Amino acid sequence: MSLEFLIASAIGALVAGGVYLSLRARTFQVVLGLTLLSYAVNLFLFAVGRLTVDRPPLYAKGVADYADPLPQALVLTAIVITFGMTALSVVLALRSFLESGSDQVDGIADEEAES
Amino acid sequence: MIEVALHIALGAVALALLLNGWRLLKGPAIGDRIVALDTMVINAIAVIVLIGMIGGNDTYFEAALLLAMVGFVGTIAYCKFILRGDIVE
Amino acid sequence: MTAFDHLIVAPIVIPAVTAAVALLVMRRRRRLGAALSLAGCVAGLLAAVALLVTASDDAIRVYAIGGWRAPFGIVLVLDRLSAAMLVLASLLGTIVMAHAVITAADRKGWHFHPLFQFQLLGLNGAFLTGDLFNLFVFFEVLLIASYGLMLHGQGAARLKAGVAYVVVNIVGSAIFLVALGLLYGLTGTLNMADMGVRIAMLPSGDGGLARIAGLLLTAVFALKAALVPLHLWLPRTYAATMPVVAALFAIMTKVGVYAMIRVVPLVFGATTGEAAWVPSPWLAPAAIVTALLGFGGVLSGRGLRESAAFAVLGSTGSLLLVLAAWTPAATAAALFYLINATLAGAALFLVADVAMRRRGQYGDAIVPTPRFAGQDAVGLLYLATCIAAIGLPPLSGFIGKLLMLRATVDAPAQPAIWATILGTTLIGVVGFARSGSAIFWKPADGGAGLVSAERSRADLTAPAAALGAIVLLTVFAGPVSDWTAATARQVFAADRYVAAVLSSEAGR
Amino acid sequence: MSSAIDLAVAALVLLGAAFVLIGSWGLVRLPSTMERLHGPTKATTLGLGALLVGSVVFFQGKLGVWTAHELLISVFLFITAPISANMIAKVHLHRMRTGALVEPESIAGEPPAPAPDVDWATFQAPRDGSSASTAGS
Amino acid sequence: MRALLPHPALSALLFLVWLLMANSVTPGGIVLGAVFAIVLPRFTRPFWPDRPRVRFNRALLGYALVVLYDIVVANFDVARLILFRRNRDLRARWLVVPIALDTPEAITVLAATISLTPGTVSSDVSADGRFLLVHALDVADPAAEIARIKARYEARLLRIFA
Amino acid sequence: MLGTLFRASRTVHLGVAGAATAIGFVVLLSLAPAVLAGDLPATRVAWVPALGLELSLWLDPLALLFAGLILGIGFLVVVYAAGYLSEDEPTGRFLSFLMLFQGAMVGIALSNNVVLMLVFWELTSLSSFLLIGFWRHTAEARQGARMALAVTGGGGLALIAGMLLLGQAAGSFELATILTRGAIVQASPLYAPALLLILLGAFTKSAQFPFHFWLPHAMAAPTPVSAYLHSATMVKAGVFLLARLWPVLAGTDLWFALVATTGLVTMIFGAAIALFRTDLKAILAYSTISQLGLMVMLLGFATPAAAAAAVFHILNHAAFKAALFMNAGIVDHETGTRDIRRLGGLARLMPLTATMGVLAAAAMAGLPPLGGFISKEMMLHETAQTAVLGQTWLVPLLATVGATLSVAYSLRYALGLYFGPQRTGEVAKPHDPGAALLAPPLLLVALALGFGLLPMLIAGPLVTATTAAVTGGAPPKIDLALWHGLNLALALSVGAVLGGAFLLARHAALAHRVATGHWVDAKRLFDAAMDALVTATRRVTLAIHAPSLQRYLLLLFATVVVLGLDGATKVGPVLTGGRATTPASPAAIVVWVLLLAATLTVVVTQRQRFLALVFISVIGLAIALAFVHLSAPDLALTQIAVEVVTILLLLLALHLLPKQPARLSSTRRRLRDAVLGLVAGGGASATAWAIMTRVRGDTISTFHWANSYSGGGGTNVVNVTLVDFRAFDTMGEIIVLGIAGLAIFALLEPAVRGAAGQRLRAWRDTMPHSPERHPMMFVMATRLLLPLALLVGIYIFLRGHNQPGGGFVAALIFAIAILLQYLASGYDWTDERRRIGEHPLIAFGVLIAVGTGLGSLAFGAPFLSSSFGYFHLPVVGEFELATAMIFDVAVACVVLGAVMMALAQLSHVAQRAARQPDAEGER
Ligand code: NA
Ligand code: NA
Repeated sequence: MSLEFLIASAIGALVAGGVYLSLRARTFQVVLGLTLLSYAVNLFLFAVGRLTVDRPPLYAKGVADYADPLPQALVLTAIVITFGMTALSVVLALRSFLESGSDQVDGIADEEAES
Repeated sequence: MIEVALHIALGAVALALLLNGWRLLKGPAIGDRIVALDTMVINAIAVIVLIGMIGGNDTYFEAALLLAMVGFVGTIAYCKFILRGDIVE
Repeated sequence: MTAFDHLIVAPIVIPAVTAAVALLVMRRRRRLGAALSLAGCVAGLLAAVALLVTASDDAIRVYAIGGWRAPFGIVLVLDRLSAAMLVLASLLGTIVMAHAVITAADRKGWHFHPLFQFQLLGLNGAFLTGDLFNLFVFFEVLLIASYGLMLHGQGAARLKAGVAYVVVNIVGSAIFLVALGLLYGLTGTLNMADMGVRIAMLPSGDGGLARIAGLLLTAVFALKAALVPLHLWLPRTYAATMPVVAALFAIMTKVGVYAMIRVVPLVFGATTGEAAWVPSPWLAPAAIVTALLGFGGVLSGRGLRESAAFAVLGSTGSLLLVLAAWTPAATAAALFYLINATLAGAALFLVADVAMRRRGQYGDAIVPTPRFAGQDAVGLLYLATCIAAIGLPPLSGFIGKLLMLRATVDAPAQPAIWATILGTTLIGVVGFARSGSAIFWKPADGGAGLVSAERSRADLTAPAAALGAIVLLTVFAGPVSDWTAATARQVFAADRYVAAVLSSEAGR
Repeated sequence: MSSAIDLAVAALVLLGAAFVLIGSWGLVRLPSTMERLHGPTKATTLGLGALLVGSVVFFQGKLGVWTAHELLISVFLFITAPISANMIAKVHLHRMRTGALVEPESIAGEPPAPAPDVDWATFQAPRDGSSASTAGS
Repeated sequence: MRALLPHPALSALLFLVWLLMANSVTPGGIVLGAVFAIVLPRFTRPFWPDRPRVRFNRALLGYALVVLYDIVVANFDVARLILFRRNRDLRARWLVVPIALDTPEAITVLAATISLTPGTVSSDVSADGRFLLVHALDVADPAAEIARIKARYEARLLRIFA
Repeated sequence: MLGTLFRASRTVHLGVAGAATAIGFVVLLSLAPAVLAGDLPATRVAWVPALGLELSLWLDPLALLFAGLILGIGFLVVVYAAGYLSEDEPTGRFLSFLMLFQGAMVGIALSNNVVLMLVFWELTSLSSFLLIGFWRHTAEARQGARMALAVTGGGGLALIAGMLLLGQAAGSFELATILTRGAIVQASPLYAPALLLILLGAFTKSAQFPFHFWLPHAMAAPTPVSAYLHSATMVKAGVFLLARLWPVLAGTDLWFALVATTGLVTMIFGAAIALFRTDLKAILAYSTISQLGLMVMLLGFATPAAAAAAVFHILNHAAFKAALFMNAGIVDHETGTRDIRRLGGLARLMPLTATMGVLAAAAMAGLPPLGGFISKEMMLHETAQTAVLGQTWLVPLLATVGATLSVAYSLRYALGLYFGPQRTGEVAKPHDPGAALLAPPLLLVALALGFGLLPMLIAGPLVTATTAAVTGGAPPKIDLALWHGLNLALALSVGAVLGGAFLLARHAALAHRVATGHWVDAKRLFDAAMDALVTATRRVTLAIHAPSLQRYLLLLFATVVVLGLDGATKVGPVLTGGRATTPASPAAIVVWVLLLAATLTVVVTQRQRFLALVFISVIGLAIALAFVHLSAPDLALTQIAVEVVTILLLLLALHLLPKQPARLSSTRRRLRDAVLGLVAGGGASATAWAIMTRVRGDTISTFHWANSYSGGGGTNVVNVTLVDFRAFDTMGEIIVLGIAGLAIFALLEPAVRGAAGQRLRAWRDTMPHSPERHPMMFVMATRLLLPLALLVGIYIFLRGHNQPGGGFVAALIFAIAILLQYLASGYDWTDERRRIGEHPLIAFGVLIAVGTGLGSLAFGAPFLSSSFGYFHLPVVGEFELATAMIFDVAVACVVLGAVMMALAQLSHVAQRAARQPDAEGER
C-alpha cells in the first residue's frame, strides 16, 4: 500500500461519513458531519501538494527536495477558518435549540409548529 | 543498527496504537475508552519522536511537546463531562 | 508608487478600521460608534467612486499586496467590473446602514456595526482580489459576517433559518476548497490570470480534473447566487432575518454571479480546451427554473419579506439565464440588470421594513390591515419598488430586461430565454399586484386605524434613497449601459487581464 | 565511540518501545478499568522516557545537534499524566457509585470509606478549608 | 528580592524550561529567559495567590532521585505483572493512605508521585483532605505498602514543603 | 407632476391638471395645420444607445389624431371630474394618476421609437391599474385593477418581444425607419412571431376576444376614468398600434386572417353581450369591445378605404362613447344606480341629459345624421368588398349581424333610460346636474353630430391625412357623407336598424333565455385560473422550499456528485498519473486503520454523542500524525491545538443539548444517504488519488521557497507565506475568526433572557453528578501549567518565522492555558483574574494587522510589505526583527480574543441564565 492510497481512501471515508452525518436530522450530528468533512477537505487540500516524507519546508540552501509549502499554508488558513465556522455553527445549533426546544433540522418540527 | 532498532520500535509503538484502538472501540466502560484515548496520545508522542529520529530531523519535537502539554486537556474534559456534565463551572 | 495608487486598498482598510474602532467605541458610546460606522460607509463609497472614475480609462490596474508580484503574491485588480461592484456594494451599504441607524435596528442586538463593516470588507475584498484562494478567504469573511448579521435580533425562526443558512454555506466553502485544491494541484498556481493560462496548457489527460474543478467552482458560486437546485436556503434566510439585513443581502447573491463573471471567462475561457465554458450546459436550465420558482414565489408569498426574497431569487435566475450565453453583449446586459436587481431587491426589503414598523402586529403578512400611518406614502414607495424589481417601465428594471432580451436575440435558446424573462415578469406583476393591493388597498374589517409606534417619516429616507438610486440608474441608463458594455468587453478580453496581471511591474 | 552510541540509542529506543507496547498490552488484557489504568503509566514514564533519552543521545551523538526538547516533553508528561489518571479514576469511582457500570467492577471492589462520616471527594464535596478544597484560593 | 521574584522556584523552573526549549545557551537566550522567568510569575500571580514556598534542599534532590529510581524499578515490576500474571491472580487493592501533608500543592505532588510509579494510581482524596485513595495493581500487604509510601515520599515532601 | 401637490387644495389640483392638459391640446392644435400640410415635427434625445432606445418623438397625422383625442377628451374628463368627484375624494391622487396615464398615452401616440413606445405602453397599463383601483376599498375595484394589469400588462410583455423582433427584422428601432421596411420585414422569418406577439399586445389592450373580459371589470373605476380609458384612449391604443404598424405588418394573409377575424368575432360577441347587460357601464363597456372589434376588423382588411373607415370610426367612437360614459355617470350620480332595470322615463326629469344620451346612443347605433352612421356605412361597404374562403356574402352578413346588435343595445340604452315608465333608482326626483358634468358630454355630442352633418369640413382633412399616415401611401380620396346613394351598404344599414328594432322588441324574452342559460363567464374563468395558479404555485413553492436542512444538503451533495461525474466523464478520464507512489510504513497503515475505524465509529455511534466526540478526537490525532509524517510540522501543531479547543467547544455545547436523542430518519432515508455518502466519498478518493499521482508541474511555491529567507527573512517557508507572501489571506482569516467570536458573543449574550433563558433555567441534566466541582490535583496542576504553557506559547511564537510555530498556534496555546483554569477552577474564579477583555483583543488585533499593512505605505511600499533586519545588542548578540512579527502579534491577539470569547461565553451561559434577575419571577 502506498501513502497516496492511504490518504486518498482516508479522504473518501471522511467524506462519506461527513456526507452521511450532515444529512441527519439533528444539529449535533450535522456538526459532527461538518467536522468530518472539514478533516477531509484539509487532507485533500494538503494532498494536492503531493506527498513528501521527511522534507519539511524549512528553507536551507541547496535543498531542492521539500514538501510544497503553499498547500500547507492554505491548509493552515483553512483550519483556522474552519474552526471559526465550527465554533459558530455549534453555538448557533445550541442557541437555536435553547430558543425553540428542538434540535431538529428536518423541518418537521417547524411544520408541526406552523400547523 | 539504529535504523533497524528505530523501525522495530516504530512497529512496536504502532502495534501499541492498534491495541489502544481496540480498547477504545471495545470499551466497555467509558473510563476504558478515555484511558485508551489518553494512552493513544502518549503513544502518538512516541511515534512523533521516532519519526523525528528516523528522519534525523528535530523539527517535529514541538508537535510532540504540544501534544504532551495539551493532549491531556481532552482527557480531562471528557472526564469532567462525565463527572459534572458542565466542564466549566 | 503615488499615494493614489494605494487607494485600491481603501475599500478593505476603511471597513476594517471602522469595524475595529466601532467595536472599541460601541461598548461605551453607542451613538458615536454608529456615527463612525456610517461615516465609514460614506468614506468607503467615496473611495469606491474614486476607483470607478479611475477605472473608466479602461486600464487594468494591478496592486501587488506586500510587494509580491503576481502570480507569486496576492494582487488586487482594479478593472471596470471590480470598480462597478465596489460602488454598488458601497452604495447599498451606505443606504442600508443609514436605515439601520435611523430605525435603530442596529440596537436590536450586539455588534451590528462591526459585523456590518466586516461584511462590506468581505464584499470589497472579493471584488478586488485577483487570487482564487484569496477570493475564498474573502468569501468566508463576507459569509461569516453575514451569519452574524443574519442572526441579528435573533428569535426562534431566525435562529432556525440561521442554522440551515450557516451549515449549507459551510459545506459550500468546503467544496470551494476542494475545487481550489484541485486547481492548485493541476496548475501549481492560485492567481486567476495565471491559472487560466496554465489550464490552457494542461496535458489532455488532465482535462477531466480541470472540468471537475470548474464545475465544483460553479456549484459553489451557484450556491451563493442561489441557483436552483442550490437555492433552497435563500427564501427562509432572507425572510427570517431583519429586513434591513436582508436589504444588504440583496448583494450577496450577486457576489456569486460576480464570481462567475470573473472566473469563467478568465479561468475557463475559450482557450482552455476541454475545460472551456464548462459550466455552460448546466447554467441556463437551472436559471430558467430559478426564475420561475423565484417569481412563482413572489406570486405565492405570504409575507412581504418572503416575496421580496423570492424576487431576489427570480432576478438572479433571470440574469444568470442571460449570462449563460457567455457573450459580451449578454454579459453587459446582465450586469446592467444586476445593478438594478440589487438596488431593487434591497429597496423591497427596506420598504417591507417600513411597512412592518407601521403595521404593528400585522407585521409583513400579506393581509389587509386597518389604516396605518403613512399608508399612502409607503404604498407609493412599494409600488415604485415593485416596478423596479419586476422590470416594468419606466424604471431601470425595464431597461435591464430589454437589454437582456436584445442581447439574447441571436442566442440559440432565445425562445426559452425570452419566454422565461417575459413570462416570469408577468407572474411577478400579478404577484406584486396581489400583495400590494392586499396590504395597501384592502381595508381590514374593524375600521379604527392602527396606532403604530412610527410617527416620524424619517424611516422613509433610506427606501427613498434606494429608489432615488434606481431613478438615477434609469435616467443615466445610457452611460451606465455603455459602461457595462465596456465592462463586458474587458471581461471577455481575458488576454488583456492576463497581460496586465502577469506582466505587472509592481512587486518584487 | 560511534558503536557505543549506536548501541545505547538502539537499546534505549527498543526499551522505550517495549514499555510502550507492554503498557498498551496491559490496557488490553487487564480485567477492568482501574487495573487497565496502570498500563499507560509505563508508556508515560519509562517508555517515553527511554525513547526521549535515546533521542537526545541520538541527535547529539549521530548528528551533533544538541536537543533537549525531549526532556521538556517528559516534564510536561510528568505534570499531566497523573492528573489524567486521577480524573479517569474519579470517573470510574463515580460510575461505580451511581451504578452506571455494566462492566465488571475492579477486582479491588468498592473503595473503603476513608473515615467515619467522611467520604472521597468524588462522592462528597470537599470541605471548605480542608486541603482537598481549592475554593477561596 | 521578594517583590522581584515572588516565586523563585517557579522562576527557576521557567528559566530552565526556556533554556531547554531554546536548545542552546546563548547570551540572547539567557536574557530572554531571565525576562520571562521574572515577568510570567508576576503576570500569572493572581491565578496562584498563595503559592507555598518550596525549599531547595537536599530533600528535594533526594526525592527526585528516589522517585526516578522507583519509577524504573516499578516499571519492570509492572511489566512482569502485565506479561506474566494471570488476571485472576492479580491482588488489586484500594489503599487508604492517611496523609500528614496539609497543603493541596504538597498533596498533589505526593499523589502525582504515586501515580507516576507504575503499579499504583492516586484515585481520589477524601473530602477532608486527610486521606489519599490509591489503587494498587498488585499488593500482598496493603499496610506495608501504605507505610512504604509514607516513609519514602511523604516524609521527604514534608521537608520540602515547610 | 401632481404628486408633490398631494396636500394642496382640490381646486389647485384640478386647475393644474386642467391647465396642463389644455396647454398640451392647444400646442397640438397649433401644430396641426403644419402637420396636416405634410410637416413632420420631431425631436430626439439619446437615452440608452445600447438598446436603441431614445426619447424620439414625432407628430405625424396619426399621432396628431390620437394625441388630440387624448388631450381633448382628457381636458373634458378633468372638467367632468371636477363635477363628479365629491369633496372628500383624494383628487390629488386621482389627478396625478390621470395625468400619468395621459402622459403615457400621449407618449404612445408620439413615439417615434418602438422601444420608447413600449415604455409608454406598459406605463399606461400601470397607470390604468392605479386608476381602476382608485376606489380601493371595494373588492371590484381591486380585482378589476389587477385583472386589467394582468391582461394588458401581460399583453404588453408579448408586445415587447414582438417589437424587439420587429426591430431586429427591420434593423432599426426608429419607427419612421421601420415603417419604410415593410417588404424586408414581411420577408423575414421573424415576421410571423413578431406579428403574433405584437397582435397579442394590441388585442389585449383593445379588449379583443378572447382578451376582452378585463374591460367590463375595469368599470369599477370612477366614471371619468371609464370615459377616458375605456372609450377614448387606452383601449384604442391597440387599434392605434395596428394602424401605426400597418405599413410594415399589414397586407399579408396572416394579418388578414388574424386581425380581421378577431375584429369581426369581437364585434359580434361584444355587441351580443352588451345587449343583455343591465349595468349601464357594463352595456357601454361591451359596446366598446364590439366597436373596437369593428375598428380592428377594418384595419385587418388592409385596404386604404378600410383604413379610412377605421380612422373615421375612431373619431366617432371617441366622441359618442366618451359622451355616453359621462351620460351614464350623470345618471348614476343623480339617481344612485346604474341598473337599467331600475331606471326609466328620465327624459322628463333630466331633459338635457336625456337629449345628450339619446343623441350619443343614436351615433353608436349608427343612425343618421350622426357621424356613427357614416362610419358604419363605410364599414359595411368595406365588408361587402371582402371575400373570405371565396364567399363574398359571409363577411357582410356577419358584419350586419354585429351592426344589428349594436343598434339594439344602443336603442335599449336610450329608450330604457329615458322613455317608458318612470323609474328613478335611489332618488325620488333626479335632475340635470351642474355645468361641469353637462358641458363635456354636450361638447362631445355636438362633435358627434358635427361628424355626421359636416364630416368633410370637420374631419375630412384629418381623416385623409391620417389614413395616408396609416397606410404609408398617398392620401386616399375619401368622401365622407351621409348619402352615397342607394347601395348595398345602405341596404345593410337599414336592415341592421330594422333588425335591431326587432331584437329590442323581443328583448324581454331573449333576456330571460340568456339569464337562464349557462354561459361561460370569462371573468370567472380568469379568476379560477388565477386562483388555481396561485394555489398551485403556493403548493409547489411550499413543497419545494420546505424548511429542511436535510433537503438543502441533499441537493447540494447530489449536485456536486452529478457535476463531478459530468466533469470526469465528458473527456477521457485518466485516473492515475505518472508520479511514483510512496510506500507506506506499517505505522502509517496502523494510523490509517485507526482513522478509518474511528470515522466508521463516529458514524455508527452518532446518537451516543459523547462517544462520537471521543472518536472525533482519534481522527484528529490520526491527522496530526499524518501531518507529522508528511513533512508538515506547522500543520501538526495547529491540528493538535485546534483539536483540543474544538473538543472543549463541542463538550460545552453537548452539555446543554440532548445527549442520546431518538432516531428520526427512516431506514430508507439512511440507506439513501449512505449511498450518496459512498458515492461522494468514492469521488473524493478518486480525485485525490488522481491528483496525488500526477507529476507535479512548475508551481509558484518554488518562488516562495527561493525567496523565503532572502525576501521574507524567515526559513519556515510556511510561516513566511502566511505572514508575508500571503499575509493578505491571513488578515482575512483572522478577521473571520474575530467575526466568529463577535457573532458568538452576539448569539449568547441575549440567550439568558426570553425563551432560551427559561429553558436554560428549567434545564436539568439527566446524568447523575459528582458533587466535587474542582478536583484538587487538577486545580493544582493547572496553576503550575499556566506560566509554563505561556512560556511555551511565547517560544512557539518567537520561533515561528524560522521554525514551525507562529502566532496562531501560540495564541491557541495561550487560550488553552487559560481555558484550563476555567476547567479546573471554574468560570467566575478565572474570569475575575483575567487581565484583558476579548473585545479589545479582537479590535486591537485587527487594528495592528491593518496598521502593519498601512505602515508600509509610509515607506512607499505596497500594503502589507514586510521588512526585516538583523540587529545587534550588547550581551544579547545579534537578533532579527521583522514587521511580519508585528503582524503575527495581530494574529495572536485576534485568535486569542476570538477563541476565548467563544469558549468563555459558551461556558457560562447557563450560570448567567440562573443569575438572571427575572429568574425568580418565572417560577
Ligand atoms: Na503509580
Ligand atoms: Na459551564
